[in-house]
Amino acid sequence: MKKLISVSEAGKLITPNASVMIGGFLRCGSPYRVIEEIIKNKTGGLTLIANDTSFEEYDRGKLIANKLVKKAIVTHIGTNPETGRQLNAGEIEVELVPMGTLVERIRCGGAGLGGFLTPTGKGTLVEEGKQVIESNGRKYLLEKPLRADFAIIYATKADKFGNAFLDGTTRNFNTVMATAADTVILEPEEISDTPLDPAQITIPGIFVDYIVMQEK
Amino acid sequence: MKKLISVSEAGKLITPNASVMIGGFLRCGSPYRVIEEIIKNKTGGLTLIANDTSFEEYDRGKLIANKLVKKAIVTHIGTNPETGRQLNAGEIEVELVPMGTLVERIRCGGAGLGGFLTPTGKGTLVEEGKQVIESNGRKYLLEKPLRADFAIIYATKADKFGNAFLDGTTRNFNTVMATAADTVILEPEEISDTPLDPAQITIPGIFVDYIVMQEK
Amino acid sequence: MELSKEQCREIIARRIAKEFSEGDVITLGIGLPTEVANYIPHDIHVIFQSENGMLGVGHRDLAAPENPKVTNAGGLPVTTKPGAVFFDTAMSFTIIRGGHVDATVLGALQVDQHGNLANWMIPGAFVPGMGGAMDLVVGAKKVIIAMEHTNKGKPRIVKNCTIPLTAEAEVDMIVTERCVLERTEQGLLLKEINPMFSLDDILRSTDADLIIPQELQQLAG
Amino acid sequence: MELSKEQCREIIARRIAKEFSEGDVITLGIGLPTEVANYIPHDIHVIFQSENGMLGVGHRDLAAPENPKVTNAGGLPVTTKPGAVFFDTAMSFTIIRGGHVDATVLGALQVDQHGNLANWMIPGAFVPGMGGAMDLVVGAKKVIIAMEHTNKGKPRIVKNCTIPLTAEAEVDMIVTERCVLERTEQGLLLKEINPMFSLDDILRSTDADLIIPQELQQLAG
Repeated sequence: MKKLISVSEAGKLITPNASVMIGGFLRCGSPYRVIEEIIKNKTGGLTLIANDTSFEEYDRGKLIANKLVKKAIVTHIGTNPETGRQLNAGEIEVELVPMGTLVERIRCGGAGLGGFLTPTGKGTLVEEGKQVIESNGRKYLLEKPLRADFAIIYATKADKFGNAFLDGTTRNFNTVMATAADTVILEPEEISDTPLDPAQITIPGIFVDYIVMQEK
Repeated sequence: MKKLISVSEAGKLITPNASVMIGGFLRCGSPYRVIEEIIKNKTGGLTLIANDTSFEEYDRGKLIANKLVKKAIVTHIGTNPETGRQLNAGEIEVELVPMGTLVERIRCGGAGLGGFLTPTGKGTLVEEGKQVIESNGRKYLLEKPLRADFAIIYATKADKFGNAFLDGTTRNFNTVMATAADTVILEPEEISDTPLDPAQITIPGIFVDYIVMQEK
Repeated sequence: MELSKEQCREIIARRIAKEFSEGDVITLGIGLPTEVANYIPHDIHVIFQSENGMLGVGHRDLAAPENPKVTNAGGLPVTTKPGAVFFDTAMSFTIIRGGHVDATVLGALQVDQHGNLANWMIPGAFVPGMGGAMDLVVGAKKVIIAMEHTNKGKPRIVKNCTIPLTAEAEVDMIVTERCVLERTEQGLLLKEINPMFSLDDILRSTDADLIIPQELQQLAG
Repeated sequence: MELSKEQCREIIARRIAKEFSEGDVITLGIGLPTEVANYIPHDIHVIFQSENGMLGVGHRDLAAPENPKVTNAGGLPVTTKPGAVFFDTAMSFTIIRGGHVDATVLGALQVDQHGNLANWMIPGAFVPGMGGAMDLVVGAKKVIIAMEHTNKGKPRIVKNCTIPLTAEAEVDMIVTERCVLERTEQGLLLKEINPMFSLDDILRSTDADLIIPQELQQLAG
């Protein structure tokens, strides 16, 4: 059985200056309850790893609006004008990564691999500072694995073993992030008293360290 | 809608000297009906890519017993004594690959990546002829992607879009192989008239070229 | 000849919608490319892929809850078509980069005669990020650019891109309100021309070298 | 002192079964390592991983059909424990190589004092293949070797492996019917000794340099 904790306990786990992966694609499949606690605790200096910085008034986008993020490693910041403003003002560092490369770097970090060769970004600014390796007559960029101190993961439904089912397009980055952080916090919408069907699990519970209890 | 074909038509698709990925882990999740046709047609000179050469009297193991395999790229041949006998007699070539590396090479081939860095095999015979690349202070082998002309894939249940559900431990190599061959033939136990639930699909139908009809 | 922005977009979207065959897997970029979906002939069944993690994207779902579980890459709620599949973003880019997408339609800032594409950043301006565009352009079997022919009169189809690239030599086709260009081994071929424009109009508003065939086809729409 | 093969195996399996903590994820190799599962204390809940693609492996399933859908890595039908999960082999090795397995128990042909392991081939003999062993040894947080102390009197614990390696410097612990050895920065530490054997018995049947502590603990069983 995994450790069931309150959202307030979950928020306290996150330490200042930590790197934090947060699942979600814009608002879809985005955890938000632990984020509210981080904001309440004013836990700052964070490195945010996510698909995007969402919107100013939602989920991880609020971390930006509350100036708790020192650096964002993302594919897109266009939907959150505050990220752009802080970037212009030199208040935040932003590393833009192609989406397929970002998700693969995280998978790589979770899968114990040392890197991968991708054709994406070849001949573009993304190539800068990277090793170019030829394989079977085609040139590829060597991209490195990405891991984090924490991952905050959304689930539609979880059981007490931490096994999680994610419906619709909520899976997005949640699945790979669950494998690539030292401490993984699952934020399910619903917790089932009975185990989920073994053939219908999106994220195996062994990746999960803590399950955030449902709101009363 | 995918092309529904008879098992006899499916067998005829496989050409002599082709490379063929066949799903399954020993007997579990192993397609066998198309294989019977390949044997009937005596389609030989094949390169078999699979987890193992199964057993002499079952599924892909029979391809070996019928001397239709020129080369096997597998992780294990111990359960099929005929593979060992042909190897000793110089009648077959066997490339042994660590399991995690084999499945990742196939995924890599299906995912348009040029290779990956793995710590597996470092300092062993598996290292021979491979580039060693240092990344974040650790040494890794550069492993290359693997693709095939054909993949023969097991499914527990499929719909007419080619979407497939694989129950229990039948998923094994079937999922990645479906992404990494020029022509993918799905051999489901059951074909559903209604579409499968979008959240419970193991292999998306877009990877599938042909669905083998059920036996009468 | 003056066309409104809406007219331009419709001409472009209608034309691109004719490029697809039964069963094609297609990923559309946001903005103008999204509109292509509205003009696909009813007898052709294509499968729309959404990079966040879905195949079989249907229409905008107007009955969706406030925080929907099924969205497109723009975050908007969508319906699912029969045969739809959900997966994670890693699988989504296995599909995209692995060559399992038959065609992608994307906008552009500049395209050059070598097939180079620039559509993600203008130096000095705010850069929202490349999202999945770099992977899409590299991975899709056919890359179709949907854009207005010029940027307020300034050519966008050029000899060599002058702003940072999204990908090298990956563009296969360019569709504007004025013409259809196809990239061939010899260079950019002028395939079709909108009869509202003269050949001279096209040449004056294009910086790239074009191959002009003997007989020009009329832009299909 | 003569122990039967069965007695040796039981001593080894019983001892290794004491190494685990509540919630540990464990992958057992085939053969002797599999027997460890029979001796896990009833108050400790561990999760067995099977490299073909399963977490929560239960017992041998004697009621399974001829061609079962739930098998272990040896192809034998097994039951599932509550909380079990099925996945593909790619995910299985994400788990294994990614360091998500707390411990693996494997057999060996030779282990040396540097933690090098040889368990997949003897030159000149038939080589069945490494299966998942190379990934397991590199990926698992703790690598425990379960083997009889000697091969018909010939030492298996040596200064330097003389047959091809499975992995370099990955072994953490060796459990035989005679003793328990732990790999430390200083070398192989003799942690526990089976009182049926003398220290001299151990030293004579071991080729590696051993660190002998002042007080030897008795092999737990």
